[in-house]
Amino acid sequence: SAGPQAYCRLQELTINLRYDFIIVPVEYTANNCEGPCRRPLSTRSPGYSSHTVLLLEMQARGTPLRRSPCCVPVKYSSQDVILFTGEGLQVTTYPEMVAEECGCR
Amino acid sequence: SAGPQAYCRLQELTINLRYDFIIVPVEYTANNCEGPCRRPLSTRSPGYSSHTVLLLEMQARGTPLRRSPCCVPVKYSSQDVILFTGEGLQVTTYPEMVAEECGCR
Amino acid sequence: PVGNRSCVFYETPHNLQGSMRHQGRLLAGAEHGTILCHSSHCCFGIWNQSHGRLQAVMQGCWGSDRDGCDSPACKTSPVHTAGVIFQRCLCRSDFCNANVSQLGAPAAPQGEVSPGNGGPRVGL
Repeated sequence: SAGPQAYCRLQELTINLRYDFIIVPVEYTANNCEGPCRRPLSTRSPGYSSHTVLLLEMQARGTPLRRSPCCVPVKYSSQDVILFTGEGLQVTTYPEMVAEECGCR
Repeated sequence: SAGPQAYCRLQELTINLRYDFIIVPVEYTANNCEGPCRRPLSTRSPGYSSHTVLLLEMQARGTPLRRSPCCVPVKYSSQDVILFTGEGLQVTTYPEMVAEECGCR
Repeated sequence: PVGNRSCVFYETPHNLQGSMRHQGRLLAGAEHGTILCHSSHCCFGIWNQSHGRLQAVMQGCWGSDRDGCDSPACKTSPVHTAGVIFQRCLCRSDFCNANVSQLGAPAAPQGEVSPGNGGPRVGL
């Protein structure tokens, strides 16, 4: 759904790989994490730490934070890419290219 | 320094643990991550992924993101806490209580 | 490596789960139990306060210098929990946790806060 998210979660996002040295793929599903980080951090976004809970507690008690908890990837997966190295093709697996799980940090 | 940060980095932050089941400590240094996530993601904030680089590339090309890369903890450490369980004291080590390193995600 | 802070070490034999012994090296045979802190310069003390008397419950090395361990002397603050009052301090001088140097006045009992989502994510 395109509207704002009710809580922190994974959303599909396609990234275009139009770089002249990348032969395949032209685009890939990278995903992104979107949504508010609010109390209570429910089981919906399991990737939360005690640190995040305590930051949210501070805000709830009225202490402003210079940086509020943010919905971010907490688990990635890799992506195969076929490059042109100037001499020939090269198959490469890039780590941390696809967001798989989200959490509040 | 209290002003806005030039880049994503660790800042000292003390969190008050005034819960009546926590005996010691009364407060602890939890730290927080603050600062913009902009290109180029330099060696100053080493904790960045290919996913983040590509998200920033998309933005640079004029594609708006529903969620921009955010400066967050990428490494935590634990914290000893002495609790009162109603019967007696309990020494507990809570994981992920202290932010130790920051990165853009 | 052993740091350069000596603290009194004591842990009540009753109703105590876990230990802070791992934060230093215990000197055998010392009268009150002395512990040399491994990494911090901080001692801690916890006393049970009832009927105007203080009873030591735990004393030892605290694992970090960053948790409000600024005072060289043991200035306590109270906490009410389930009808019990504890006085606790962190301090940073040798054996500063042997006795309370300044007793915090007991405040009114606070509302009960359960360790659910209202507190740190606990594995209790």
